[in-house]
Amino acid sequence: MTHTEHPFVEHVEVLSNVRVASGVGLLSLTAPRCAATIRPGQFVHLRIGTQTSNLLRRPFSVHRAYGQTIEILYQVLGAGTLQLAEKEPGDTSMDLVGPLGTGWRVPQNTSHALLVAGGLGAAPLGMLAEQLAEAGIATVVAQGAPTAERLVARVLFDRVARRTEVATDDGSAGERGFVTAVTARLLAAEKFDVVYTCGPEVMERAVIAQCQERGVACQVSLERLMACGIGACLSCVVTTKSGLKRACVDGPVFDAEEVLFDATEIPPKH
Amino acid sequence: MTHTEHPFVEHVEVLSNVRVASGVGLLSLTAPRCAATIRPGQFVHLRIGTQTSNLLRRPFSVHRAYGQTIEILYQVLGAGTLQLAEKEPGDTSMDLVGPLGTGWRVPQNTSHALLVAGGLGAAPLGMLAEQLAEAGIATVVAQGAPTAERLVARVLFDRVARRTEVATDDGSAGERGFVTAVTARLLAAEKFDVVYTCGPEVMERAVIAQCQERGVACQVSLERLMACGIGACLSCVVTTKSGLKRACVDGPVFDAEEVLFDATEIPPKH
Amino acid sequence: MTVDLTVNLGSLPLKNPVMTASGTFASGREFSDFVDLTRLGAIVTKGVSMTPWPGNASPRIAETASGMLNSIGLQNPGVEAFIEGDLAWLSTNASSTPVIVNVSGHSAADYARVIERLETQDSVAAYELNISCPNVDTGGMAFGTSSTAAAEVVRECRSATNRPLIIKLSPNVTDIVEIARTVEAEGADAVSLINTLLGMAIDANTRRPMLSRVVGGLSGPAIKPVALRMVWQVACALDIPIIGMGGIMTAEDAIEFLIAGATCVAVGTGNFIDPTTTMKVIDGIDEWCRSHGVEQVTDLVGSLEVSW
Amino acid sequence: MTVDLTVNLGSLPLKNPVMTASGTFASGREFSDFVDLTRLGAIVTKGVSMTPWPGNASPRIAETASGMLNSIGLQNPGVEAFIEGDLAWLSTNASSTPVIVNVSGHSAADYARVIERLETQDSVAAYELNISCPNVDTGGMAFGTSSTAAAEVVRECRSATNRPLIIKLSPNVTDIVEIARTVEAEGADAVSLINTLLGMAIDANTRRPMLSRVVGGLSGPAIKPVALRMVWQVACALDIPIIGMGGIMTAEDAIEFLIAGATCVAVGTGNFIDPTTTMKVIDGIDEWCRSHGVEQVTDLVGSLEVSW
Ligand SMILES: Cc1cc2nc3c(=O)[nH]c(=O)nc-3n(C[C@H](O)[C@H](O)[C@H](O)COP(=O)(O)OP(=O)(O)OC[C@H]3O[C@@H](n4cnc5c(N)ncnc54)[C@H](O)[C@@H]3O)c2cc1C
Ligand SMILES: Cc1cc2nc3c(=O)[nH]c(=O)nc-3n(C[C@H](O)[C@H](O)[C@H](O)COP(=O)(O)OP(=O)(O)OC[C@H]3O[C@@H](n4cnc5c(N)ncnc54)[C@H](O)[C@@H]3O)c2cc1C
Ligand SMILES: Cc1cc2nc3c(=O)[nH]c(=O)nc-3n(C[C@H](O)[C@H](O)[C@H](O)COP(=O)(O)O)c2cc1C
Ligand SMILES: Cc1cc2nc3c(=O)[nH]c(=O)nc-3n(C[C@H](O)[C@H](O)[C@H](O)COP(=O)(O)O)c2cc1C
Ligand code: FES
Ligand code: FES
Repeated sequence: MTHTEHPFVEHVEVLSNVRVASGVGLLSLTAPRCAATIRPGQFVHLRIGTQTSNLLRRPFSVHRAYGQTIEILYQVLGAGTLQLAEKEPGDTSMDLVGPLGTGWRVPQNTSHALLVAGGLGAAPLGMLAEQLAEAGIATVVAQGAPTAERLVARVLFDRVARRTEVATDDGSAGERGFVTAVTARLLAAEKFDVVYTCGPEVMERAVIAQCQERGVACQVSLERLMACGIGACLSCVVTTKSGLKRACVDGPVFDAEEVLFDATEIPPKH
Repeated sequence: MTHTEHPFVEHVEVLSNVRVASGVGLLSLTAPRCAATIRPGQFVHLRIGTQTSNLLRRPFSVHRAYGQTIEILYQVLGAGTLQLAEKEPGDTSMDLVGPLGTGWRVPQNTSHALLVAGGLGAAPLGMLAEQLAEAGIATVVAQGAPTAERLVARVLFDRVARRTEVATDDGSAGERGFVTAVTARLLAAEKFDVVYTCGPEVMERAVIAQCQERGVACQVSLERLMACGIGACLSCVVTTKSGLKRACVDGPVFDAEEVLFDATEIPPKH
Repeated sequence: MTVDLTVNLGSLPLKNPVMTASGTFASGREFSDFVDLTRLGAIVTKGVSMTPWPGNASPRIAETASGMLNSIGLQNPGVEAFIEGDLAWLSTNASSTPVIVNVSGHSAADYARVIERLETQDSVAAYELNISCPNVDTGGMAFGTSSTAAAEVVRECRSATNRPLIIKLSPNVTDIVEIARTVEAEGADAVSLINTLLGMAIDANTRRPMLSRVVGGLSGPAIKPVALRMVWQVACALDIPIIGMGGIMTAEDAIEFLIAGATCVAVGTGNFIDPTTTMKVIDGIDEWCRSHGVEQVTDLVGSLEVSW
Repeated sequence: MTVDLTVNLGSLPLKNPVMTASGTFASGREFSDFVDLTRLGAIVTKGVSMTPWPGNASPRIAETASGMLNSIGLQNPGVEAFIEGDLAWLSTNASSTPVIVNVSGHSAADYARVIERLETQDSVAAYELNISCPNVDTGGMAFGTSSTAAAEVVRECRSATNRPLIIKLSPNVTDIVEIARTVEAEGADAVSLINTLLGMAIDANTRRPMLSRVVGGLSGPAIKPVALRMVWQVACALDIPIIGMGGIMTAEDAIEFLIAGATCVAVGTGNFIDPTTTMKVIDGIDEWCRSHGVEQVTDLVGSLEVSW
C-alpha cells in the first residue's frame, strides 16, 4: 500500500454534503479517477474556492472510496472548511490534486491490527479498516472523542471491525476518559502485529510510547501545514531518524519509530 | 428629486436574476428600505462577494423600484458582474449601501422631456421615465445599442414613453447608425424642456453639444470608478465649473453645462 | 465583566484604541449616517495642506487582489477651508472625540506652517505628519524614505507645537526601524504604521496603467502581513506608542495589531467596504476581550509570545 | 497566425518567456506528473548552497489574504547532492530545457564557491543569485538590501563564471533601481524581480506568530502590484533584461509583467494552487497574442503606454 499511482488534477462534483457529528461534515464527491486509484491513508489536496482570498489548497484524507465516489470527513475550523460546509450537491467548482502521499502499509503476515483514532483522526482510518477486513485481518478499533456528539465513523468501524472500544472525555459514549487508557489495556491484553494511529499529536505520541514499550510495530499519520502537497515546497517537513522528510510525499503515514518528535515541530493548533 | 434621504446599509435577498439581453442581466432584489426611498438616477453600492479577493463594492443604478423590490440592470464585464450573474434566487449574501448620489432633477414647468440612452445607460433612466409619465410629462426616448440583442428596457420605455426611437450600429433594430443621429433629428423637430442622457461618454458629450447648440437644458449621468460611494475617498471626481465634484454625492447626475470634460478625466474603459 | 478599552496615545487619553486612517474617512461627516462619531477613539482627518491641492488626474483607484491602489494625491481645499468647514463641523457634531489632523506639505516648512495655523484651534487634539504619501511629486514619500529628510520635517514641526506629534511612516523603506528611531529622537510622540505600499496595476488589453499617475498606494488586506511585521519590528525597538494600520477589516485584525505592539489601530480601506467597520471593530474588540478574559485592552499591547 | 514566443534572456535563448520561480518548483521532478518540463522556457531550481542547510523550524507557512507567508529558509541538501540528484535527473529527463541554478550563500565567497563547483556541469545554463531571501539569518536578504553588499556578491560570482548571471533582488528596499543599477554595473546579465516581501502573521487566539521564525516572505497575488511597479521602475532605468514574478496565476498576469518591461516571467506560488499553472500560462500567452494580433511575444516587452 505504498504510493505508486501518479497524481493528477481532477475536477469533482459534490454528490452530497451532510453533517455527521458536531462540527463535522461528510462530503461525497464524484471523482472517478481518484476513487479508482486512491489507497488507504493517502489524501487529496482540495481547491475549495476559486477566489484568491483563501489561496491555498487544503489537504484531506480520503475516508472511503467506492465506485466513482470518494468520501471526506471534515471538521469545520477556519475559512476553508467553512466554505466546504456550504457546498451543495451539484457544485462543480472544486478540483483535487491526488492521490497524494504514502499511506498505511500492512506488514507481511499481519493477522491482528489495532486502529487508534482520536477525533477526526478516524478519517484516514476508514478505508484502512475496510481493506483490513477484506483481507481477513482481525481488527480492533479504539476510538476517542471529547463527547459522544463528536464521534465519527461509528457505523463503518462497527461494521468492519471485530470489536470497537470507545472513550469520551465526558463519558457520554463508551468509557469516560482518554482513548489512551483503552489502548493501554488492549495492548496489555492482546497481541497485535501492528498498530495504526491518527489523531491529535499528544494522543499519537502516547500511543507510540505504549507500542514502543511493548515492541509492537506502529504507524502514525501526521498532520502538517501543506502548501504544494506534492513535495516541492518543503513546508510540511517532519524530522526523522533519516533526516527531514516531507509529510506530503514521504508521509503522511510514517513508521512511528522513524519519527523524531521534537520541539521544532509544532503541529497545527486547532 | 435631489438627494435628501440618509443612506444606510441594507441586506438584500435575490428575488430573481435573469438574462435580458446579450451580456446583460436583470437582478431583482428584496430591499424594502431602499425601495421606499430611492429616487430616479440614484444608485446603490453593492457588496457582491464576502471574500476579500474582489474587495470593493460596485455601484449600480436602480433601474426600477416598487413595493419591496429594486431592479438592477447589469452588464457582465469583470470579476464583480461575473459573480453577480451567478447569483440565484434566495441568495442573501449581499448587502447594499444606498440610496446614494444626486439623481435626475425635473425643472419647474417641464412638459416635454427627451431621454437619451446608450447601451446600459438605459438603466438609470428607467425610474425616471416612469415618474415622468406619472407626472404627465410627455416623454420621448431615444435609445441606441450596438445590436438588437444589446437593447434593454424596451418594454418599460414603450409602456411609459409617448414615443421611443431606436438606433443600432448594425441596423438590426430601429434605424442603422448612432443614437446621436436620432437625437439631432428630434432636437431639430421638437421643443424639449429638458434632455436626460446616460451612456458611453462619447455619446453623452455629443448629446450635450447638440443641446448646448440649441440652448436646451441637459442633465447627464456620469460613470466614475468609486471606492466609498459616500463622498469620502475622492476617487470619483468630476471637473466642473465650480471645481472638483464627487460623482458619488454631487452626482452621478450633473447639469451638463456644469461639467468640464477634459483630458484628465478618463471614463472607465469597457 | 466589563472591559477597560481606554488607551493613552502618549499624553492623549482615548476612550478606545480604534481610530480612522487618514484619507479614508474624510473628516467623518460623510460617515455620520453610518457611524456614531462620538464612539470613535479618535478621528484622523484627511491630509490638510497650507494651500488647496487638486490631487491627481483620474482614474485614481484600481482594485487588486485583496487590496486597492489609490493615487488620489492629497486633494484638499487647504487649511483655511478645512478650519471653516470640516473642523467647525466636527467641533459641533463630535466634540467628545479627539480630532487628529493629518498634515501634508511639499517642504518641511510647509508642514510647520499648517501646524502653526492650526495651533489656535482648540478642537485639534494632535497632528499626524504624513511623510509617506506615494502620490505626490514633491515631498510626500520622499520625506519618509530618508532619515535626514524625516528628521528635518519632525524638527520643524516639533518647534511649532507642544501638542502630540504623530509621524506617519512609509513602508517603502529598507529599514523602518531606522526611520522610526530618527523621528523618535527628534521628539515624535508616536508613529503611525503603515502608509500604503507603492504599487501598480496594468490593463493588459489596453496596455495602459490602471491609474493615470501609473503608480499608486496599495492598501487593504493584501498588505496586512507587511504592516504587522513593521509594527512588531518598531515596537521591539522603540518606546513611543504606535498606531497600527494596514488591512484592518475586523476586530480580530485589530487585535493582531495590538498583540504585535500597536497601542491604537486605524481602519482605512475597511471603511469603504463597510461604512460601519469602525463600530464593528470597537464592539468586536470588547467582545473578544470579554470572551478571552482580558480586562484591559492595554494588556494585549505587545503581548506577542515569540518563543516556540 | 503563429506566434513567435521565443525570447532572449541576454545571451540565453528561450523557447518561451515562462520559467519557474525558485523554491516553488523544487527542481521540476515533483511536477513532472503534471507538467511537460520540456515545454518550459527555463527551470529555475530551488536554492542550492555549498553545504546542506536544514531550513527553519515548523510551522513554515501561513495563509494570508490573497497570499502566503513562508519561512522555509532555503532547506537544501547542498551542491554535491544537488548535482548527483536533481541535476542528473534533469539532464536525463528535461535536457532540452535550460536549467538555471538558484544559488544561496552566507557570504560572497559562499556564492562563488557554489558556482565554481557547478562550472563543470554542462547541464547548467545560468545562475540566479538569491541575494534576497528574508528567511536566513546570515546573508540572504542582507545582500540584497545594501548596494555595497550586493556589488560584492556579484563581483565575486562574476569572476567565477562566464555563464549568464541573474541577480534576484529583494523588494524590501527603499530604492530598487539603485540596487539594480549596482548589480548591472558589476556585470549582471539580468535581474529577477521580485523575491518575497517581509511579512508576518499572528494567531490572535494563541497570541503567537503563525510562523516559528516570526517573520517570513509574502508571495502570491497580494504582492503583484508591488512586483509590477518594481519591474516597471527597473525596466525604465536599466538595459539588462528582467525576469518578472510575484503573484502570477494566469496568462494575463504574465502579460502584464511583459508589458511592464519584463523579458521573462516566473510562476511561483501559482504552482502550489494549480500544478499545471506554467502550462496554462504558456498556452494562454500564445492564445492572447493570437487574439490580439501580436506576432512576437517580444513586441509586448515594455510596451506600456503611460501617456493618458
Ligand atoms: C495529510 C492531511 C490530511 C488531513 N485530513 C483531514 C481530514 O480528513 N479531515 C479534516 O477535517 N482535516 C484534515 N486535515 C486537516 C485539514 O487540512 C485542516 O483542518 C484544514 O486545512 C483547515 O482548513 P481551514 O481552511 O478550515 O482552516 P484555516 O482557515 O486554514 O485555519 C484553521 C486551522 O487549521 C489549520 N490548518 C490550515 N491549513 C492546514 C493544513 N494544510 N494542514 C493542517 N492544518 C491546517 C490552521 O493551523 C488553523 O489553525 C488533514 C491535514 C493533512 C496534512
Ligand atoms: C453611479 C454608477 C452607476 C452605475 N450603474 C450601472 C448599472 O446600472 N448597470 C451596470 O451594468 N453598470 C453600472 N455602472 C458601472 C458598474 O459599476 C461597473 O460596470 C461594474 O462595477 C464593473 O464591475 P466588474 O466587477 O464586473 O468589473 P471589474 O472587474 O472591476 O472590471 C471591469 C471593468 O469595469 C470597470 N469598473 C470597475 N469598477 C467600476 C466602477 N466602480 N464604476 C465604473 N466602472 C467600473 C473597470 O474599469 C473595468 O474595465 C455604474 C457605475 C456608476 C459609477
Ligand atoms: C483612498 C485613500 C486615501 C488616503 N489618503 C491618505 C492621506 O491623505 N494621508 C495619509 O496619511 N494617508 C492616507 N491614506 C493611507 C491610509 O491612511 C492608510 O495608511 C493605508 O490605506 C493603510 O491602511 P488600510 O489598509 O486600512 O487602508 C489613504 C489611503 C487610501 C486608500
Ligand atoms: C515556498 C517558497 C520558497 C521559496 N524559495 C526560494 C528560493 O529558494 N530562492 C529564491 O530565490 N526564491 C525563493 N522563493 C521566492 C519565489 O521564487 C518568488 O520570488 C516569490 O515567491 C514571488 O513570486 P510568487 O508570488 O509567484 O510566488 C520562494 C517562495 C516560496 C513561496
Ligand atoms: S506540502 Fe509542499 S513539500 Fe509537502
Ligand atoms: S466614491 Fe468615494 S468620494 Fe466618491
